[in-house]
Amino acid sequence: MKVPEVNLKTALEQGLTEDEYQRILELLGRVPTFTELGIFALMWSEHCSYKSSRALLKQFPTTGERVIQGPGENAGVVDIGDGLAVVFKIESHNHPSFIEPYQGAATGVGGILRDVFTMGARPIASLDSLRFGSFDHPKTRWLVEGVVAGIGDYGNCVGVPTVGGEIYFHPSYNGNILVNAFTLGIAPKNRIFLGRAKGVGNPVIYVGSKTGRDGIHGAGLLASAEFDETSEEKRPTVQVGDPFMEKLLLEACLELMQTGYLVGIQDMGAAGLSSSSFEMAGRGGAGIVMELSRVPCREPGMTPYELMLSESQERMLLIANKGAEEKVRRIFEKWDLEAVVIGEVTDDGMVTVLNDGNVAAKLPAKPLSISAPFYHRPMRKPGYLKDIAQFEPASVPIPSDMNQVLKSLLSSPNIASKEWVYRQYDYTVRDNTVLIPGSDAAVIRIKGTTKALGLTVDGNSRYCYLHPLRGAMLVAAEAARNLSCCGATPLALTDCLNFGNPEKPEIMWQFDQCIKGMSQACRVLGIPVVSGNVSFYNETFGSPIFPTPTVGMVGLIDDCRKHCDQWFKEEKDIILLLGDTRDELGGSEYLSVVHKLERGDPPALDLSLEKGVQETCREMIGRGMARSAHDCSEGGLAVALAECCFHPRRSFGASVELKSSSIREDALLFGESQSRILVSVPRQRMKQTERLLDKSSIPWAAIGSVGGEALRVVYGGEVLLDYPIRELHHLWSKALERLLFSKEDE
Amino acid sequence: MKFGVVVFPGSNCDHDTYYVLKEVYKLDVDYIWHKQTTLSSYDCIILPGGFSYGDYLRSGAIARFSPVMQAVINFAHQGRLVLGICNGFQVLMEAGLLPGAMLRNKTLKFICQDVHIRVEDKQTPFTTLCREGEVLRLPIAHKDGNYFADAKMMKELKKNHQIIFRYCTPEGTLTEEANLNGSLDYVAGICNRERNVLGLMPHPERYAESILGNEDGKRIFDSIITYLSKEK
Amino acid sequence: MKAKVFVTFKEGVLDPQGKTIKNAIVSLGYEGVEDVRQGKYFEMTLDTLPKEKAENLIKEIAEKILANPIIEQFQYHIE
Amino acid sequence: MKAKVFVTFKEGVLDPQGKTIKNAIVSLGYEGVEDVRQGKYFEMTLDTLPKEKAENLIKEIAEKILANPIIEQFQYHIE
Ligand SMILES: Nc1ncnc2c1ncn2[C@@H]1O[C@H](COP(=O)(O)OP(=O)(O)O)[C@@H](O)[C@H]1O
Ligand SMILES: [Mg+2]
Repeated sequence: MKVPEVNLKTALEQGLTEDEYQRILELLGRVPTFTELGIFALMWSEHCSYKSSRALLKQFPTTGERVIQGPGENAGVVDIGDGLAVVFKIESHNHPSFIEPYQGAATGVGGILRDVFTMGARPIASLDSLRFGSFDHPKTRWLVEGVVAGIGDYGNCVGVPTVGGEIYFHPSYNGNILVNAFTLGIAPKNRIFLGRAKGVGNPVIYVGSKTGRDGIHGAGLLASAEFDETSEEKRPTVQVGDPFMEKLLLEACLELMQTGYLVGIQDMGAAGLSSSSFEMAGRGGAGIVMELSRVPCREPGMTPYELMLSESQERMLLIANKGAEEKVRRIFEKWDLEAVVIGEVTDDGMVTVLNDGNVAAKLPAKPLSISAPFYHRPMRKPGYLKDIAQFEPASVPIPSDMNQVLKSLLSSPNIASKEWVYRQYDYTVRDNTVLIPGSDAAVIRIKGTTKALGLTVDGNSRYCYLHPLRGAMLVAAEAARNLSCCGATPLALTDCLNFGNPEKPEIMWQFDQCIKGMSQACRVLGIPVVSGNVSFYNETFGSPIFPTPTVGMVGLIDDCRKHCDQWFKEEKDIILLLGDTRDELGGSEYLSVVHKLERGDPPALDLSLEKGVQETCREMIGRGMARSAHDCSEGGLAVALAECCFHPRRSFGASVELKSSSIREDALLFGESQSRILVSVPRQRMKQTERLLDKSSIPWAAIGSVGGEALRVVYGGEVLLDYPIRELHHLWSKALERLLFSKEDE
Repeated sequence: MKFGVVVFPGSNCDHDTYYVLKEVYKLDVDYIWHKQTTLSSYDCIILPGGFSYGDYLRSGAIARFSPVMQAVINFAHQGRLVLGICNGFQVLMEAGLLPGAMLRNKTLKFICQDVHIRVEDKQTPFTTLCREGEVLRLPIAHKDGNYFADAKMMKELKKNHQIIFRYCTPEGTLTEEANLNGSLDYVAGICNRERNVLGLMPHPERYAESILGNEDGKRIFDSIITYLSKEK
Repeated sequence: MKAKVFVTFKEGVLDPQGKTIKNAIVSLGYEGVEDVRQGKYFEMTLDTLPKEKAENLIKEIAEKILANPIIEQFQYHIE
Repeated sequence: MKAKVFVTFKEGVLDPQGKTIKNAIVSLGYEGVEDVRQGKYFEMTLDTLPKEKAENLIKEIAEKILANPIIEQFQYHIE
């Protein structure tokens, strides 16, 4: 086969810039081979090198008492006591999922699972954060069905429960959906494995699926460019997932990790053999020499270029102790897997790729991995913000029928029940799920301890579009609040930053603002960022998505029995509202659904109040005063109240009376003032609860009680809401399915 | 009293089942690798849920050729207890130890949800402690749980009282709505004619501790344990 | 040598997947499709064998592994 | 009128099911099977249409509904 000549033109075709090509020539002092050029193009792609984001990500707080491993490895690691650590990360698979929703989403789950078990942790829970276009868009339904089935089928088959997530619909995702997958694993804290090559002469071993031609220029390059007409041609780069193979790989790797044979390990994610070998050598300050003719291939005649760039799934590269080769091989054989020695560790800092003994590539490890180039891209505040800030609440008419407003909010896709999604996920396998999807956060117990973890993933791209800095603060605060509502103290977070094209200064500005906002919230709330992922170029035909930073957050509950969910449980319990309601409408779901407006500033956030409300809520749960706790988020107080009434096995009514104030009725019911939590308390615990609340210095009020057949809200003596709860429950439960499938029924 | 939990490549409820027997019940239990061919030291073999061989081709179709399955068949023919849960049930049908086959759920989708099942017959080692008509709440998690048998098989099943569990409402009524996967005649679990082999789609091992919200699964394990201890 | 095996549901076994596809076809406005049944299709590459041997092999594999006789039937041909 | 459509993964795309079935066949001791690829098979009953029209219909349905051209290819014939 004729190998293409290497010159500036071929470099540009591979996605490198002219500057980058010059840099390569200087670095090597020669023209790279075609294979080398391919490796550069991939390793220096946005997806692999974080070249636009690296400098800015440094703003995150990443350390803390419990942090064992912060960003930079396959996943973050946090100490949870009892000799155990949790390992977690979130990752995007946006572009492949738009092209082939089922396989794209499935392989996204596969990738994040490998990131976690690579570090020696058994995955015990996953979450998913999804964004789709509007329901009018002809592709939306196909995409939703494919993505949800893909996530479900993969995770279900491997046997890792998907215990929660989020899903939102907005036209800015019409041409570019978001699929972010989160996985958490658990490991002995003194046995974490890193992706490092160490020990001259140690064998480099390839395990898992054979390498095929699939995915060449896949995730790496797909995720490093906008969509346009040529995306069609890039299509065959989507891979098919093999969850059965993943399960075998998972079990075999975990078995190997119990022995002393393993030195370092890394999954072959995006950029496959290239990224795993260069990153392990780079991080370990070592070199690697490997022989491609030993790599197990699925197809005959694969070139070095193809072997180094293939993104075939379900593969790992590992470094074992010299002499343990046979023992390693036998462990994999037990699981019907191949383990092939393809090279060894050297000390020259180079990755040397041989093909039948001939050098196909010989490149320094560090400049292609940990010290790849990065940019300070220009930033500019987007013009749209000026216009959007011009928001006069007085110009918005106050609806006369609030029952009707509540009904339309409860049956709007962003607020409606997500059961249609999560019932396709096995959320109870592994026997740990204490609190199933449907509440603010999921709770899973840790076997062998008294502890449990709270897990949530959150994002609000409208807030981030209207005010990136505050929006990102709100996202981090809401995630923490969701954990507090289930009784968990936030430990650490992982983030997935989904943005448009970073070469546009407006996008970079949004990006920087979001990082600043999230960092600020994290500092005040004391929650370090331990891992994350950046996904740029989420644009189609030049139109970017709303800036969408999503946060996966993990919290700890010391006594598993002291967890809480959002549902009312007993008639006559007192309903308390912690926090303050302000006259705020900007950025709300209500404005968008009812008035078709996406403007104004998102709600204000007072981080110290937020902290106080959350601490108080956790204390009430810990001391057994709270029978339920639920925060007010999209849809405000009225929607939150309704959700408290929708117990999965029976509905409760609620009757609420609010003192008259200057707040307009719609803002009172549907405004999204932050730092508010609804708590239900047994009557006989009220005295004790009052004492606790009065000591806490946070604003609070007893606003009503559980009971009756309706949701009823009285404001200053006037009945604003009064509607049968069963009907509301029915509307809310069935809305998503109805929206997805209505066309067929007609 | 000794239990064995079979591990096929791709089983993923093996750990859960083992955990319940070992940690909740403090019983003697082993994992049994799918290549093992002797089972003589066990009193009850459990084929757990999961996706043996990825459920590629058909659920349970490839696992049924594992070396251990011949041993399970012999074990069953000796009258000893075999319990198949979810994927384990599918393997037992593929292996011919239980009649029938599973079609895709009527929704065509994976369903993870609590269901209610009615105990139809207490004359099995797996339901000795249950009352007939008792309703259990247990989770299902499967894509292929739509039970099918041809008319002749169905007639046999009924004649021999082999239908042990049926999907029902919380009150115990058989309705199409409660029959989420569309099973023929609401079938959720059946036994063989000799009544020592039982398969069911819901997961009793997932509801065997109060911290997980429900202990109805214990009704089945308690029955097995009582039966085995009487037998000794 | 190539063998093709088609596995379909037996008459009398409901095929909800086929029905759903049929509905999708209709709802997209296509006319003229009365019924759809979905099955499985296997393409097998064989070593060169005498035709009869190959047939026996394929028949056995199909009966034993590829189809479940309770719900499925199969056809094959060898090229 | 009947149409048969076969959908298979494109060359070069991993077929995990086929691979697993192949391994099962080998481990059961059958010799002579080199490769298995699994696909989908659709049997469609059509109203009687002119052959060409039927072909166009089937082609369009296969492209749009039955197969995802990114990873799958299809063949059909009409009887
Ligand atoms: N894509 C999804 N996957 C799994 N669970 C989901 C998904 N979307 C929503 N859920 C579940 O539905 C419930 C409500 O979600 P959401 O409205 O986002 O909650 P909150 O406003 O408290 O963040 C949560 O328990 C969540 O875990
Ligand atoms: Mg919430």
